Amino acid sequence: MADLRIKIGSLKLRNPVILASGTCGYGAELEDFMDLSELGAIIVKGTTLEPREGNAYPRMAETASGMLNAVGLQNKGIDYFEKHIYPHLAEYDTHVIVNVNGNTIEDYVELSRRLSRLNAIPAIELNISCPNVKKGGMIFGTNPASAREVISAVRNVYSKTLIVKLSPNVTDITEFARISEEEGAEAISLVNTLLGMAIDVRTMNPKLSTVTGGLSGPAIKPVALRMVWQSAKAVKIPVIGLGGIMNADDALEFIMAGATAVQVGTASFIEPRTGVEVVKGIERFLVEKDFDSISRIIGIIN
Amino acid sequence: MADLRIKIGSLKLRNPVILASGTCGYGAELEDFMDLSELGAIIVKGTTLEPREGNAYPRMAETASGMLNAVGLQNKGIDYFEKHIYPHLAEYDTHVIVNVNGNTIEDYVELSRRLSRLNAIPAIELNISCPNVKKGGMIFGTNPASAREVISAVRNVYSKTLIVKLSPNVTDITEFARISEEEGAEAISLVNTLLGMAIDVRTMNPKLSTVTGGLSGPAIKPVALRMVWQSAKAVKIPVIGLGGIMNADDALEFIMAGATAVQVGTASFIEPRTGVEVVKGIERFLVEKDFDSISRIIGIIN
Amino acid sequence: MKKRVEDLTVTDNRRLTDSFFVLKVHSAEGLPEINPGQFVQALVTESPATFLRRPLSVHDVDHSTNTVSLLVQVAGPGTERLSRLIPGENLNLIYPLGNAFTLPSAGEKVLLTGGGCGMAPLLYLGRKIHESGIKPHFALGFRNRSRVLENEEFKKLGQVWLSTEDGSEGHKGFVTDIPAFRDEHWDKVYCCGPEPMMKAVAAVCRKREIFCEVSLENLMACGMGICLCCIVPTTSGNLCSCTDGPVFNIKDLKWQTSG
Amino acid sequence: MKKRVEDLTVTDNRRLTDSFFVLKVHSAEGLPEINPGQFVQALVTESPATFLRRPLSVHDVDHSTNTVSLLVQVAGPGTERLSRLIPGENLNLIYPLGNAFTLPSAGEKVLLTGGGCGMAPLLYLGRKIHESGIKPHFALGFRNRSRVLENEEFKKLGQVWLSTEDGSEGHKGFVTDIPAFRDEHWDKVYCCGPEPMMKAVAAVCRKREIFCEVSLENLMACGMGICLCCIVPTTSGNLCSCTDGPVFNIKDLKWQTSG
Ligand SMILES: Cc1cc2nc3c(=O)[nH]c(=O)nc-3n(C[C@H](O)[C@H](O)[C@H](O)COP(=O)(O)OP(=O)(O)OC[C@H]3O[C@@H](n4cnc5c(N)ncnc54)[C@H](O)[C@@H]3O)c2cc1C
Ligand SMILES: Cc1cc2nc3c(=O)[nH]c(=O)nc-3n(C[C@H](O)[C@H](O)[C@H](O)COP(=O)(O)OP(=O)(O)OC[C@H]3O[C@@H](n4cnc5c(N)ncnc54)[C@H](O)[C@@H]3O)c2cc1C
Ligand SMILES: Cc1cc2nc3c(=O)[nH]c(=O)nc-3n(C[C@H](O)[C@H](O)[C@H](O)COP(=O)(O)O)c2cc1C
Ligand SMILES: Cc1cc2nc3c(=O)[nH]c(=O)nc-3n(C[C@H](O)[C@H](O)[C@H](O)COP(=O)(O)O)c2cc1C
Ligand code: FES
Ligand code: FES
Repeated sequence: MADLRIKIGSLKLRNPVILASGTCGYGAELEDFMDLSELGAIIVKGTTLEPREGNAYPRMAETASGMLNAVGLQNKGIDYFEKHIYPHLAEYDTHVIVNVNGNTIEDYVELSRRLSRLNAIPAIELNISCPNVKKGGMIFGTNPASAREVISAVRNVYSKTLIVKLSPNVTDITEFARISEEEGAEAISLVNTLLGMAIDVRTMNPKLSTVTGGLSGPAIKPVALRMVWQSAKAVKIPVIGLGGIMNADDALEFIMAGATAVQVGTASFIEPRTGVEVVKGIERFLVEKDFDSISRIIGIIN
Repeated sequence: MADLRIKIGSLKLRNPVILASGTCGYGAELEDFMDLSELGAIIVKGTTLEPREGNAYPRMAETASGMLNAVGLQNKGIDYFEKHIYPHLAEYDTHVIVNVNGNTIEDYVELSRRLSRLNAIPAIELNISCPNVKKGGMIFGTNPASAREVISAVRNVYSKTLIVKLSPNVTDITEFARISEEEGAEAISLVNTLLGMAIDVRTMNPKLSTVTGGLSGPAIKPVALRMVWQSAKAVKIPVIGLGGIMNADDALEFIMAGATAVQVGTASFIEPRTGVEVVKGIERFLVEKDFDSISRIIGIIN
Repeated sequence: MKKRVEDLTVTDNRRLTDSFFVLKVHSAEGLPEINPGQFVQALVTESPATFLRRPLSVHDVDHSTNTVSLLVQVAGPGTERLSRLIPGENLNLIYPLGNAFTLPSAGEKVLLTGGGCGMAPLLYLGRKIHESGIKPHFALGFRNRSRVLENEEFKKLGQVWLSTEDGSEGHKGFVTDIPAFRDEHWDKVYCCGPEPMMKAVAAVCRKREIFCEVSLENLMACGMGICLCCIVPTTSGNLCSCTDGPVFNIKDLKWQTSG
Repeated sequence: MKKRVEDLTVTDNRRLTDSFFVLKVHSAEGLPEINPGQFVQALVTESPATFLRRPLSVHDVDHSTNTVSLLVQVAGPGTERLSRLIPGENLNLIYPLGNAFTLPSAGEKVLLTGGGCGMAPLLYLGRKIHESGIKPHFALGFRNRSRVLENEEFKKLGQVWLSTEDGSEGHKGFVTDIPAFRDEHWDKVYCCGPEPMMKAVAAVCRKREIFCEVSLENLMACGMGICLCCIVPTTSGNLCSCTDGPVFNIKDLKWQTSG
């Protein structure tokens, strides 16, 4: 037995494995396959103040060891969430974190304020890195001044655990890591998707209705891992690593590079039990290598 | 028959397919497999003023649909190049372009000046995007002011065709595309490798001696394609697209996204004839679709 | 109907034509209840070009042998790899996925129409309808005679009309040109096939005010309702074709009527 | 010796132990000249985890049947996939690659030493030496008796001494513990095996001033001298182990002597 418990700010997780936003619905969709209580936490779908229909079909394209998506934050808005979804989430025996999105700083603030009142939501993940929306999203996450402004504004109204999700589509990820820390975020999660594109050569059309979309999956793992490594050295707050994690070894790479926790995203589409398999694999590794606690290997690569 | 000829500034290529720097040696290494005269051009190894030993072993790691390298511009320097390699290159029936690297602006300028005297070298590719060196390289390619300075300085001493090779490790690729155009580059080529990393979980060590290295191969194609599409819309000079091209369809994606020419890199490691196969496949596509010239499909995606 | 991830064993792989094959897979665990119209997400191992699973309709189910049949068309690397599976090999499936066709009520007269790999779900649907005591009718469309698929299987269940685009077998034209389709009374029409065919069938049914369900083949990343990539615009907004579908009543779809 | 890319046909795939197998592939084009110490770059299709080719030494060559043998150890997904190739399937190779061992001159006494999959090139080297009229001697090291490989093949060519780490066959210890290696006179020693073994052999040879060549197994991306990933530090700077090697004289290598 090895101790898998970790802390993200004041939030205690029973293990470092979290399901990533936009890839696990509201959790319920995966309950046929696994017991969500075996996970550290789940981060539910990107949520906005108002309901959104998202982008037009087609919204996805398969690529080499990855996929592009252009979902564009389709969700029913906070009112519906509070009334119809939250009551169910409140019964889970795992931490439920909400991924927060907006067009404007006011949107982010208002949504965070609303979510802070929900007792069973101990943390939010501020998504300033969605590449699939015209307004907001990645625009905040690729401009240092805007990033600072939105994080600071949300921090003012949200006193529970604040995680900021960073975009990899930047020259210097550590700049955004530091800004998050300075503005009082308790953790950063990275990476969101890389902005990519694909063309159907036969029809001579882009494969996505939006032309560009977000690249996820093992293809991006080397880039994500590098950014996690850089960020973990740049800030003292915990880093949550993700991008292409398909199994426990992948997750261990992120942890060794400095991630306190990891998220499983696209992998759940292919193997819905990936999250719990990763938990088991990490534990097995620690036992085999005689580490009594996950903390022994966090950031072991310098 | 379709017309495959294209122009990069004043340089006329018989077709748009070029072998990428650092992945085709000096051309001779591939002569057993193909006739170099069937290609538009070859860009020989990254060259520096002084000889360089490059980075320590291990220098490469396989990743999902790609590889990381940390070669670090190993080459024998311009003196050796001029005396021992150039005479052989001068006999090729294809355009030979040299990839130019330096630690300082003075290095780039001096090297370009030396190369401008070599008659059989009609163009240089200014590499401001090598992620594998401590000084120079990507530092120029990720800082707009430095990029402008080095391009302008080289332009002053180099009057033949000047191509600038851009780094994908930036927030806004179009900024660097525009700077290149403004400073008089006749073309830009993109992308160089994405900065990535991999860890050997069993030994708990980075897989590369340098920890981070450059990611290439199909994994990066969606990102490269997006950047080519963005850049082609941002500037009027030709864009040379590369990143993960394994076959003619991949090359056609880049051309449809706005690339006037393409480069084949990592693919040559796996199938050394990829370059000529791409030429044939592009021609086949044009004939099938009844396009009389490659120019009909350049940038057809808007 | 709990969804599961399971390694099934290939028991048969039979070529029908150049590009079509029927794959039979056996569940050692025992099959769960599966309804006509549902689909599976098949994992294609040993294919470097296949990252995501591939959605395939349930073509037939034999509960007595715990066997599921899939009717597959080779469309690219994933289906190509599946076409080379041999008995004894594993096929990992997530299933059963999606909603199902609305079965007819006693005494109703029903037409099952489709073409190409879209015919896949119609056999199992026809079988279930047949078991319920109604004789289904089939209107199946093909490019030409050499493309005609599984005709005999359908004939065991009910009347079959064929159409081919070149008239080399059955009626010349599309399924919508089959006289019985246009002229006879139908309580329910079920359709699965290429989008133009489904739209043409829907147009006829709309005009004649016939209950009509179609099974869509939108691009899917997950098949389980967690990616929101497979959406289809409906009168109640964007719905997931993998969980709210793949079967939709045409009255809910925002299709421009055509044909 | 022009290099080529060619689809060869698998004619045999024989398991030696749990993890070792010998693969025979036939060239319809007819084999080119191949020298002992050279290697091939094998394309692993149908493996999603294998992007680059896999370098494998030429284990044996039969020009009369145009067949190349490879002795392979299952180390990961690439070699695992190769272990399942069946006769009739294709294996795409780039070959022949790399330099070669320096053959001995008439009358010289030579020792070929190695272990594990490093033994691969020694059979063909031994055969060539044997053909030149010299009887090679072999010193082969293994973990234990059950790991002993291809002993009989080597015995056909010359004297074979074995060592096992647990003493379950031959001498207990490493190849460097085999008395004949330490005591007898050798004009040339050739070695291929795990790095610690090669370094130990090199140390003995350096001390006794014996000509010694080792075959390195550096990570390779291309195998053709175009990526510069496989370098080894030598007295004349970083050299490519795929073109300047894989065979190096130990006097040129910058190895810290050990063992
Ligand atoms: C609910 C559903 C049920 C289906 N049932 C069957 C069936 O019973 N028999 C059958 O032969 N086919 C069926 N399909 C289509 C089948 O999924 C695709 O043909 C298959 O995924 C193609 O994979 P590939 O790797 O062979 O080709 P690819 O190279 O991936 O694609 C070839 C073509 O198929 C399309 N395609 C690719 N992936 C998908 C996907 N995930 N969903 C839909 N289309 C895709 C592509 O746009 C392309 O035009 C169904 C699709 C859906 C959504
Ligand atoms: C010149 C040369 C000759 C070789 N000859 C033989 C031989 O005759 N028989 C044999 O069994 N093996 C030989 N090898 C080693 C063989 O190439 C690796 O075992 C193989 O590439 C592993 O691939 P994999 O996908 O099975 O495992 P992977 O998961 O890729 O790797 C498993 C282990 O092998 C190492 N490895 C991976 N790729 C390479 C590579 N390209 N080069 C070297 N090591 C690698 C990794 O570091 C890892 O430790 C040779 C290597 C070289 C360079
Ligand atoms: C279909 C899809 C939808 C996503 N939606 C969201 C979202 O709403 N909010 C968010 O922060 N990230 C979203 N992401 C990004 C993932 O959470 C994750 O950051 C990214 O996919 C990289 O991880 P992976 O490679 O493990 O998937 C989405 C990703 C995918 C593939
Ligand atoms: C081993 C290796 C060495 C490289 N060396 C250079 C170099 O010297 N100069 C340069 O501009 N790019 C170099 N590159 C980058 C390639 O030219 C190319 O930009 C990159 O690999 C992306 O293309 P690809 O995916 O087709 O390989 C190198 C790439 C690899 C894999
Ligand atoms: S395919 Fe993922 S939600 Fe339907
Ligand atoms: S493996 Fe590429 S140069 Fe040796």
